[in-house]
Amino acid sequence: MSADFLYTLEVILNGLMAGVMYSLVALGFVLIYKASGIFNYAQGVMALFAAMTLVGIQTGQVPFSHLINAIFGTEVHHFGWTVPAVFAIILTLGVMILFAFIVERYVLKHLVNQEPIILFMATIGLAYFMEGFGDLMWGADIKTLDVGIPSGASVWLEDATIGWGVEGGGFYGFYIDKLDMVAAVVAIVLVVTLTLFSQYTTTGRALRAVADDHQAALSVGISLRTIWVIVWSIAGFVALVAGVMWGSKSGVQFSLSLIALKALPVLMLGGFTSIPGAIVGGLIIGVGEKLFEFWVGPLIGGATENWFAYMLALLFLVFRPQGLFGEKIIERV
Amino acid sequence: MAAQNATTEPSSKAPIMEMKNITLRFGGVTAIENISFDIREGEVRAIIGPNGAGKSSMLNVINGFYHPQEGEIWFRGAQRQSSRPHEIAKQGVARTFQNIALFKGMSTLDNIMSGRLNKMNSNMLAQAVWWGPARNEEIRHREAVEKVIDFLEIQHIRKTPVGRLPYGLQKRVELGRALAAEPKMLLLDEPMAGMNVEEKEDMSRFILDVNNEFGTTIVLIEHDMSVVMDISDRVVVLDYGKKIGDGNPDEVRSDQAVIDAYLGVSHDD
Amino acid sequence: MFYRESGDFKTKYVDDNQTFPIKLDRLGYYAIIAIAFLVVPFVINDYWANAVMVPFLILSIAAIGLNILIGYCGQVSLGTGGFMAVGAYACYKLMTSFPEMSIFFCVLISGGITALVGVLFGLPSLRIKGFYLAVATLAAQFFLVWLFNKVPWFYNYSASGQINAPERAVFDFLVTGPNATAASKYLFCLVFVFILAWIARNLTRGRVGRSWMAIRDMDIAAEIIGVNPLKTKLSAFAVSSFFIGIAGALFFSVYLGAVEVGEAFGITQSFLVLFMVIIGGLGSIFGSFAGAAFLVLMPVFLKNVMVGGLGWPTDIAAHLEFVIVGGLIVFFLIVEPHGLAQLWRLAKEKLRLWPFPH
Amino acid sequence: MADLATFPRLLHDRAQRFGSRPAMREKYLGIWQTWSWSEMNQHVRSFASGLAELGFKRGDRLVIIGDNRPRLYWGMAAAQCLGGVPVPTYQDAVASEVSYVVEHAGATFVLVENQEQTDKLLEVQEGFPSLQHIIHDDNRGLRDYDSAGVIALDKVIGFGEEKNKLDPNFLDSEIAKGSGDDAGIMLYTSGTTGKPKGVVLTHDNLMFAAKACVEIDNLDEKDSVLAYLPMAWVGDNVFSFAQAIWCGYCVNCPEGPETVQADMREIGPTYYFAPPRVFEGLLTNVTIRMEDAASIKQKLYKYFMGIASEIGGRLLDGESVGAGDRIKYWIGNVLVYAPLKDALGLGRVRTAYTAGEAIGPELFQFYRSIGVNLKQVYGQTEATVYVTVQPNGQVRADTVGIPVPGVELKIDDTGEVLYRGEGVFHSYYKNPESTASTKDTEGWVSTGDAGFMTDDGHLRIIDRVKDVGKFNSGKLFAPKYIENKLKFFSHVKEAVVFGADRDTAMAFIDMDIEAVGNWAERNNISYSSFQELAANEQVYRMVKESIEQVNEGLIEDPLMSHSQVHRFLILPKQLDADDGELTRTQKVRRAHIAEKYASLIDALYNGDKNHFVDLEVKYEDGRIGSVTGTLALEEAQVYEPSYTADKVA
Repeated sequence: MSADFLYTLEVILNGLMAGVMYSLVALGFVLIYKASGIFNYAQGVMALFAAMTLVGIQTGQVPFSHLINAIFGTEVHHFGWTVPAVFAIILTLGVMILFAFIVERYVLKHLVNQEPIILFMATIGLAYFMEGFGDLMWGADIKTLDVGIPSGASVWLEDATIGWGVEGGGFYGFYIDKLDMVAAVVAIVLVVTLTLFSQYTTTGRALRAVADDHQAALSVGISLRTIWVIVWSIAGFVALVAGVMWGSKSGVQFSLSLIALKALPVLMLGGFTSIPGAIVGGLIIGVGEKLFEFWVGPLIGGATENWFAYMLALLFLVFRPQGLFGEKIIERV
Repeated sequence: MAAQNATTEPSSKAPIMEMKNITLRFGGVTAIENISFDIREGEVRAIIGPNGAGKSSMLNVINGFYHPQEGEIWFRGAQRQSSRPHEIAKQGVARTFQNIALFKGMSTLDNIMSGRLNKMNSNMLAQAVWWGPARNEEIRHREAVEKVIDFLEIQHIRKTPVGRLPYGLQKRVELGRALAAEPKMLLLDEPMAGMNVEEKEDMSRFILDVNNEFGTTIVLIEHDMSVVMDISDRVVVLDYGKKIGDGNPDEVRSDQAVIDAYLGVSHDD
Repeated sequence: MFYRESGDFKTKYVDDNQTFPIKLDRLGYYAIIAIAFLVVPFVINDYWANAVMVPFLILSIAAIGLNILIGYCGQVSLGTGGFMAVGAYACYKLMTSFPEMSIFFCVLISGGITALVGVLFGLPSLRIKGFYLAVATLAAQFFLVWLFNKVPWFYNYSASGQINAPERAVFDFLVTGPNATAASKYLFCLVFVFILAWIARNLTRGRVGRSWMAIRDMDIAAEIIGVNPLKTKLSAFAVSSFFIGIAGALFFSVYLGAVEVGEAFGITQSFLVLFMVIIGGLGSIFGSFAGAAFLVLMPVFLKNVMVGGLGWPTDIAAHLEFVIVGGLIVFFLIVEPHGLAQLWRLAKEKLRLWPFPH
Repeated sequence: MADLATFPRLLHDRAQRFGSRPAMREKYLGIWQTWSWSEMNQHVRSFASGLAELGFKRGDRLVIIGDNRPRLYWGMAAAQCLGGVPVPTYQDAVASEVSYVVEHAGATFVLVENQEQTDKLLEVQEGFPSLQHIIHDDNRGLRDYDSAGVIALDKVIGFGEEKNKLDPNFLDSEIAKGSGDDAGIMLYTSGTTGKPKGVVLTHDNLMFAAKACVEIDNLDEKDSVLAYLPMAWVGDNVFSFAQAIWCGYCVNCPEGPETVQADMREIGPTYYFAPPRVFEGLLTNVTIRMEDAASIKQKLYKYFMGIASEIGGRLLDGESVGAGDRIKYWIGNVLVYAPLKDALGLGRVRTAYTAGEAIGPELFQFYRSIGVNLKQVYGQTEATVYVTVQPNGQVRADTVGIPVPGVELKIDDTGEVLYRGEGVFHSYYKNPESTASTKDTEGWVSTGDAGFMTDDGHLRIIDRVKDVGKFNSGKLFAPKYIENKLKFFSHVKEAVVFGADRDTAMAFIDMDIEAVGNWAERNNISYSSFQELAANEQVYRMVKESIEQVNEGLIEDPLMSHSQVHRFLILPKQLDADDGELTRTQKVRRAHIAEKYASLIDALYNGDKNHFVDLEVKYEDGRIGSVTGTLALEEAQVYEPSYTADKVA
């Protein structure tokens, strides 16, 4: 096989891996949108916040230490202990669930029946709030997150594929980060779990009922507020997973919240309500932007990942406004 | 049928619209199947039929919102090419909607003013400067709209946001918006749905007044049979997307197919 | 309470149609205009101009522009930063390519160029609606910022990749560059604000405005009553972008002087203007001003209190600012989704009804 | 046309003098359409010639039916131009009532407002074919009417324009034929008893009334009024027509009956007149709305209204008030009185009159205290409104002022008030007997009211002569006096007090459904009908308290202390003109009520605790229903006059 082809293949593989990450974030969006019609812009910040909290708990950071120091003139920063990863993750999950409760209690409850755009704006406000809050709580410095997920190039894969290239063609086997592979597996497990959950549990069915028709769901005795707490908790969990993956990969920092933005074109492609759409959309975007950067990027100055996904989604939508998995829209009067 | 109708005034006039063999499908579903009928200038033409008979789809075909796969539509002597709804509005077709489709963020006055949008044409620059052509145009149309407001007796809610109005008044404002366009043909989709007897009487009076005062041709869908029989000149009856009756109210009332469709010959066989 | 409306009746539609039909409002408006033009220029200093008035005026223009698109025409855009960048770079290119051209026209033409770009990115709005459109406008945001970053022609191949505003004067008063005085910068922006706000009001009160609002409130019904969706949506994109482009041009040339595109016109800027519109009130020109004032003044106030007053580190103040802005947005949306403009309307209504409660 | 003895001539003169100043406005199509004096004159002239073209001759009567519309007023002037007599008639009169007027007046021409009135007149025409021309102002819905004689006003005016072009001197010569003692207008008095009588007023009569205002209140062309009371009422003729032409002030016609309040606020008239019930309605409205206000606002309102009642009236009368009080009043004015007046549309009023009925003193003082210069005028149709009037600075709640210049007063042995002077009517049309019995050979007109002159020359009216009765004890019984006190309470719409030839006074209360309904809503009291609410125990308690308050007030006045209300009931239905219980001008028809509800009155006097009733009710559309049920009859506490104790001591 020629090196060019293999390089391309490698780019595609890396794109698929990145796409899985996008899908992870997009999944959180879809869950909340389906159950409550809210386009949750804060999903990315939730991932950042989850990752920050995880690091903070793991390393025994004192919450709000900067603020406390500024007000009382103290010098606190760490408790001096560390928490094992598993416990830290569970604790963080607890924090995210608490967060879901707070959001329902103080925000969503008051915004029932508002127009979607208002709800969307509220989640942007929420995102700002969480971002500032997270920074206040744990500090804005870049943190490393290590929960024991292997990282670095997969030697096994390199070894296995090195022979594919033409001898002397400069191909040393596929370079794929182990972390990405773990992420892919985690994402697949997550999707399967969520699908099973929504198909085979009462709560899951309730979620779907709410998604179809709020009134109907209410009339069979499902409390909308409970549903919202559950859905935001799940979204918090998905955010945590995404946060762990992204955080392990590139450190816990502000830019992590921007992955939410990357998830948006994924949603446009896949549709706001479709779980498979989120997965497939994520993969298409991941592969597409890597390939574009690989082929076209060098010609036009690079860094095309910043916008390619959006343009792709935009063009796609112009020709198929209902998205990949949406049904054709029949307008009624 | 024609002989019977010959004495009544509207039928002596030429058709303003002819629907010829219209068929409309959504995917695999046929909403309207091979329907033909005409609408004469100046008449009140009712379209009736059970739920799902294709009445609203028919109105949507008439005003260009749906494009039938087969058939011809002739309007004012010319065959209509595939047109967008806003172009058809300009040709003199206005309508109201089954579920009120007012502009919720605007006042009664602005809603009715918007009915005249397709008669206004001052350009962007003139609009930006306002003084001069744009303002004059606005005032000219305001006068026309005020006459509609006066006609419908809704002076007291002129500046009220329509969202705050009770249902009956919203229906009236919607009629006002359609009237403001000074249509040749007015389509009314269940103008009296959800109204009490008194409101229905008012609405019937307005419809007849419009027909009488401005000579507007009226096509209406309505479920209240007593209203339909009272105010319409001719009635076309649809069922399951097919035409099962056509004629003046008395003929339709005594038509066996129509009676079957209405009096519970079961459809679920 | 202060309104006396008896005897203030209208005998002509022109009077009934005016922007401030109530006499007291009219007088208030004249008073504000008089103070803004005749008093403020003589008392303004550099701090007030740079920290408060100039950004307030410029962002008001941007907010009005975005409000036209979202509040009047119902098309959500998250690309404001990108369009401001178009205005800024257009202005830079015009200023450097045609040094003789009056800065006034540079800014104006920049608005025109942005309008064209806006129309281009508005085209998808014919097929895409709601959130999908909102997300689609992010394409403009990211693409445009990337473009100005990566194509050296736009920044005249400068080494830093930054653009710097050369000195330009209006009637011998410098309005751009480091030596411009507070008063001249303020007045230059004020003139634009005054004219553009007036145009915005004119456009929203007549045919065009009603078409926009019809599309916003119910696009299908609008089309059926004869509104051409293509023309209407694109005109909203054009006008909105024109305003935002001018704001971008002023933001660069008068306010910042030097610009690095990702920093000045990034997604944060888009959101900032969006917040102004939301907090101020959708579909209200007054609201655009109120929102701009609120979001310009609040950080200044917080900074003065926390950094100046309490002596906290600036980064904590910045984080707290995020918390407060975010919290306020949520608070506003819960308490009054129609923003400061609606609060103002309600207060006015109360005053007019005084002493009656309703 | 040298002398200005008739209104057409006066109008012509005003058209020259005031030219482009506004003569009339009408809220139509959303704005106040305005006609100047010269435009109005032109329209009147065209209209008049058009009428002549249709065959309208000197002495013909033009019946006018409709809401206050400029063109209907022009119709009055147009008829006068030709020496004809306009006969404005109540717009809500049913066909049979209109039919009586048309037949009695022998009218061949009718000017109506719209389709509704046209239909009514077509019905009349069937029974009275000599009615030949029905001219309608509004064309709506009338396009297809092919009945003979139905014609649009536009057409008539068109004929007139044509005629004036061909024969420019015709109209001037017609106008020149008129003289001051020609009949200028004919008004049918609603008549609390019997068939309506057509009161013929001459141009001279109207001129007298027109001039009266200028002398008393210095009205001029800069003033404005709202024409909202029925055109058939003499007051409206004087205020919206005669005085307007004389002074040249602007007459404003509201958009419709339901927008009067809003239109009043917009126009902000400077000269205002209303019967007491309108003032009462306004106050009720104020009270209801203030009850929903936040408690701070309510306290503020109460505090400043207290100050107003102490100081406001005195300020208005030009009495000396201390600086501290002036400041308090000034603050109150900024915070409460001025906004309140503005909201009611009374903000610019220089002079307001109440007439037609006695006004409750509390009600009267309320308006004066917030700075509305409300004054009483006493008069009647037969006097062309003016008998006595209160000059500025001599305004009291319990008297109706001094005789208008040109009017003499006397009180006869029975206590009845008589007057004579320039305003005295010509005659009752086709009814010499009634004319003779009302107006004696010397020109004295009996008013039917009992009253006396106070020491300072003011007239004080007690009641209708026939209503003023005596208790069995021989003491004076003046029901209206008590009723007016009761009506001051917002939840009492009307009260009917009985006591003539009895030992004590008893009352029927007609509950104000708007006020009580609002109260019920705020107190979570549910009710399904008027009747159910009227029977509510809490409502009874509320009314009882009010009556007791009135009783307590009555003991202050030695002449009245024996008139305290002992027992009362709340009527299960509203008093209604359609049921004959009120006149068309909403006055209580006492005799009729006494007859209709005789069993209830007996029950009150018998001391029954409750009583079964079955009442017939006529609905607006003519259907007849009934109200049945058992009514509770309640006691009210009666107080011992304190002065008796003093005297004894």
